[in-house]
Amino acid sequence: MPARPEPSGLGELMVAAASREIRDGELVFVGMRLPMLAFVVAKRTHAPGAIGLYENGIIRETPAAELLYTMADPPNLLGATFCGQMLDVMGLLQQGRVDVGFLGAAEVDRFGNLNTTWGHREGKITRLPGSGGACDIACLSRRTVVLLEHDRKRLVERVAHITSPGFGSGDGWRRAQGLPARSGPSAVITTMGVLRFTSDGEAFLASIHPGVRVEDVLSRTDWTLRVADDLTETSAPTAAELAVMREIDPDRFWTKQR
Amino acid sequence: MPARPEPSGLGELMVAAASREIRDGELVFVGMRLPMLAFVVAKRTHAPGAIGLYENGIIRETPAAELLYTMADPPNLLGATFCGQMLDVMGLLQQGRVDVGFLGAAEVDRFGNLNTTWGHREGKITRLPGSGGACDIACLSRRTVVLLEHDRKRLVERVAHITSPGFGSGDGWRRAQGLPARSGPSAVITTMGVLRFTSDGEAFLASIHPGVRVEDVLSRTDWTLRVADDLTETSAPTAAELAVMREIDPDRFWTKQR
Amino acid sequence: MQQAIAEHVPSGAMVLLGSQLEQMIPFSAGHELIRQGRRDLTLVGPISDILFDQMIGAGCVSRVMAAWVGNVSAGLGHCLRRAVEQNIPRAVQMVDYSNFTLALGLHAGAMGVPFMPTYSTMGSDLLKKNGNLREFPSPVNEEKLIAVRALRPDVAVIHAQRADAQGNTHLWGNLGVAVDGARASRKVIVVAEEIVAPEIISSDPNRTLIPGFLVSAVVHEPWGAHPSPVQGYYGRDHAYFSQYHEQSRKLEDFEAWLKRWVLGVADRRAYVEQLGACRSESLGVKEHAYSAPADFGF
Amino acid sequence: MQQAIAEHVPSGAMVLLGSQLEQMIPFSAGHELIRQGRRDLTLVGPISDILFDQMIGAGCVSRVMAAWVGNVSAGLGHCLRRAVEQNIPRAVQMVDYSNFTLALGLHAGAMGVPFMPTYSTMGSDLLKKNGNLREFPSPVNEEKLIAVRALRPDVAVIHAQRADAQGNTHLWGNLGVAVDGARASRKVIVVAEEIVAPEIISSDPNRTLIPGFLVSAVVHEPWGAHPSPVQGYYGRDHAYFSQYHEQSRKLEDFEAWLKRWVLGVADRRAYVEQLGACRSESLGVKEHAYSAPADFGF
Repeated sequence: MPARPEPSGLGELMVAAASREIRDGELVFVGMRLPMLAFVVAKRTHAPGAIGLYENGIIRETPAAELLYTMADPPNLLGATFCGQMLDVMGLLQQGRVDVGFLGAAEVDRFGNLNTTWGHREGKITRLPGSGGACDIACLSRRTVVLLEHDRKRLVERVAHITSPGFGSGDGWRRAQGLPARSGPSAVITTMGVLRFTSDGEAFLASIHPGVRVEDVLSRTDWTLRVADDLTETSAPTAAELAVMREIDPDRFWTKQR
Repeated sequence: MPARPEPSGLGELMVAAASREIRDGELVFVGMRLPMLAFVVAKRTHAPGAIGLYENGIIRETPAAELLYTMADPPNLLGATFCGQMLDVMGLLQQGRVDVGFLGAAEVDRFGNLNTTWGHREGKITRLPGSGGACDIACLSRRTVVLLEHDRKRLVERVAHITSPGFGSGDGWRRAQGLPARSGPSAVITTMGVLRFTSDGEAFLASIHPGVRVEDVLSRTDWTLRVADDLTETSAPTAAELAVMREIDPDRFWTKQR
Repeated sequence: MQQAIAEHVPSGAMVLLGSQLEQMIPFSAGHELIRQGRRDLTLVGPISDILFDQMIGAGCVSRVMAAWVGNVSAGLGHCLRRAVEQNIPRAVQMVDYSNFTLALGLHAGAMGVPFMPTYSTMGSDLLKKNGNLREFPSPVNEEKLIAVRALRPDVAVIHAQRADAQGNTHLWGNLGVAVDGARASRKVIVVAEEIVAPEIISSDPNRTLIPGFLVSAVVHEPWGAHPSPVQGYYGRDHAYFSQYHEQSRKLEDFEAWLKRWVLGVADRRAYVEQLGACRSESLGVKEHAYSAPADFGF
Repeated sequence: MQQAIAEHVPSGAMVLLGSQLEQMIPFSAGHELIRQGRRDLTLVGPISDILFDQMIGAGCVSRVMAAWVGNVSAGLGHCLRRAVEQNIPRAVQMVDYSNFTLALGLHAGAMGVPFMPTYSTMGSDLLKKNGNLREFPSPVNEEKLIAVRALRPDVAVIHAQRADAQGNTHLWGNLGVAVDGARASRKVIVVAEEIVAPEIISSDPNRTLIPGFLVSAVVHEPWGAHPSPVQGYYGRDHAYFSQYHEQSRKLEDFEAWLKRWVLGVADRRAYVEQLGACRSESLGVKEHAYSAPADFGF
């Protein structure tokens, strides 16, 4: 643990912000990529009692000892509490037991709907990897947290394709679809700030990252983004949070990317 | 293994007859009681390639080394090929993979329907143990073999309660209910003979046990039982079959009961 | 055990017992429910090898949702018959399932959906009489199917070989409906032959069939499943089952049996002492047969 | 492997690959399918960590039924993009699932029913565009549900740690959809790191996830899952995945990659030799971690 940690990067800020969305003792559906690191940070700082569920069939009470490139890397199986089938963990998700699930996305819209299937570049349709477990998590977990780069092409008025439903077209939409009452997007953590959602399902800017100006956030959002009256600044990663990240991911494989 | 086996009893005759309903290489859904012994006899005589499925979640390629009082006795788990959940074996059954299933019954009727739920004695309703897996096996296995005592109270014109469906009221009934095309009763092995079924689903006497007279079978059957033109005598247990039974069940726990 | 039963299983509760069929039946929990005088319980289980019969005879039960209730090696359950046929000691409502449909009801509960589809019970009177089985048209083809309504017991009591203090549970042998049963239930009580270090459990996460966060109480109760077997710990006491069959045939004999083996003993330790050392020795493991190791290293 | 693929996987077949997600991906089987020039395959799997991308790039595939296709640690699948966006080398039809709904389709196949019910995909465009997902009214209450149509692949290729000659297979670690996938499929090819005596398998029947009577062929193929990990045998070759990401970005680079690692090697042994001893050594198990034994004795 370095005495004077070097200044934290944006990736580290996002991982720290993501980790704070996990409350102690919660059941967490841990998604691919950055969230795997965020879960470890939460476990080793403020949420030692959190339990991680992985869509490939793993349940962990202890954080993995090494950096995970994928959720099926050997360090994530060794010392796991439970290893089983995908349906074992998806069943727990569908029962409504999962408190928070993490997702990445290519596009998110005004109502928190996600697209990770069909993109577009210079007017041409582009193929993205697809849902994975994202649609399931977005449908069935109580809270959903999304991480993505902040950019007009990614924060769009309306996604071209709903891979993972947010609040659809707004208030009451999820229930009308038949989705569980206690479910839906909770936060969108971008490279510029953190968006949260009003009771009618529309996203608003709740906090901005240090050194970011609100007008820049608005100009890089494809719709007229509402801003919270009590807009705060995203608090920087603590020394403890950075220490965990840099111990687990010394080469910044995940945190350098942004 | 005795040089001159003592004369075989009725129980041994029924177990031998039951074991011959198993063909080599077949998947067998092994029921409670006598069928557990019949499966071992088949495995160790004419059907070494048969595989046994047990509703509690066991699959065996090798016969259990000791007498089983229940299918979950420790000798049935030790050396099993597979131990898992009830749904694992029931799923294979519902897929139509099981060739033959064995059942006991309190009552069987003219069309092979079974009752193991509600009996009657001196006009009063009596409570029997219930289906267990019998209804599932009767619905879903390709062939079903029933074992019971031969008696007017047990071989009745029409069962009071269909716990496990046979051919219902006859030809076409199973399909009309929605049951699988290739399924239904194949043989009823009683203490007096073996009944089989015509294409229209009615039971007829196919063979009688040694020393039993046809008129006695008819008088102890509650309906006018048809008799096969080519009625045969149930062949007595072979020395090999008896040797297995008496090695596994020296005290005749299962074979003495009748 | 007293505390776990007192805290988590009130009268009127729907309780899953005997999820592994003839293996690892939680007799000690059932006997504690009798001693604590529970009433109006709904008992849920695929088959019951005499435990349900005992609890019915003791008057704890008003409803049974099961596929088979009796004495597997000896035959009928006499207390069940007295209760259903003569309301002695009290009337019991039977909700008759098949093994598969009961398992599917718990599977639906475990998967968080209102029902599971099947072809089983078609044409049977179980379908006609059990309101939790209902015919419906398949939404994807022209067939008809049976919907088995989800079962969500208030408490599942699962007997297992070993668990850690958090309730992470290793179970092996035939599993019956234990896995879905634990997940479908609102609370889970694990009764374990051994309490082990968490490292033992996490050394083989594929053998963890019940994660600790589903478990409300862990009870360390050696011999808690006697007379049923616990693979790797003790065998089935066949003689005890036959004796119970004889000693429950007449009502007064059953009452004597109940006093001797349940009401007259304070807890499982006293029960085991009464059973006697030579009886338990004869049931103990004669030849160990350990599983080949699986390597979780990297 | 040549023989198993030649006998059991014709062009046009529907093939399940990658059932354990990022663990134990049957790369050697996929590469043999490429070498034998299969065409018009339908690939089925929850997520695919570059194997589907390679087979699509090689022109073996006309349809993909999956939840995610790409490179898990590096990002997009370049061959998938070329195929879907520009029909290079040929058009590929995408049938988009979520992980859960794909797993439920295989579960329905394994359970022998035409569909499984779920709440997932409600409100999504997966539901609108995938004909195997259909809304229907619950037969037991007032809710609406989604029916996931049963999937019955022609062949499932499952990579596992060990199996006996009859195909009784021990599998551990995260299981993904392997168990239902094997049962739902008409044929199963097991690719095992080790072939062991039947006594090893039956020493732990709870670890037997595929009974031998479901298995059409057992292939002994050490390192058959590289660059994906096999718990207890070798780790994930992260660098290989990154290299593939770079070397598949341009079409001509991919073709060179394909010649070097698939078409240019006769079989898995040659592939491993090309990989080099120090590479495989660096991926080997450094510290064994054996499961605590379970006693099946009595």
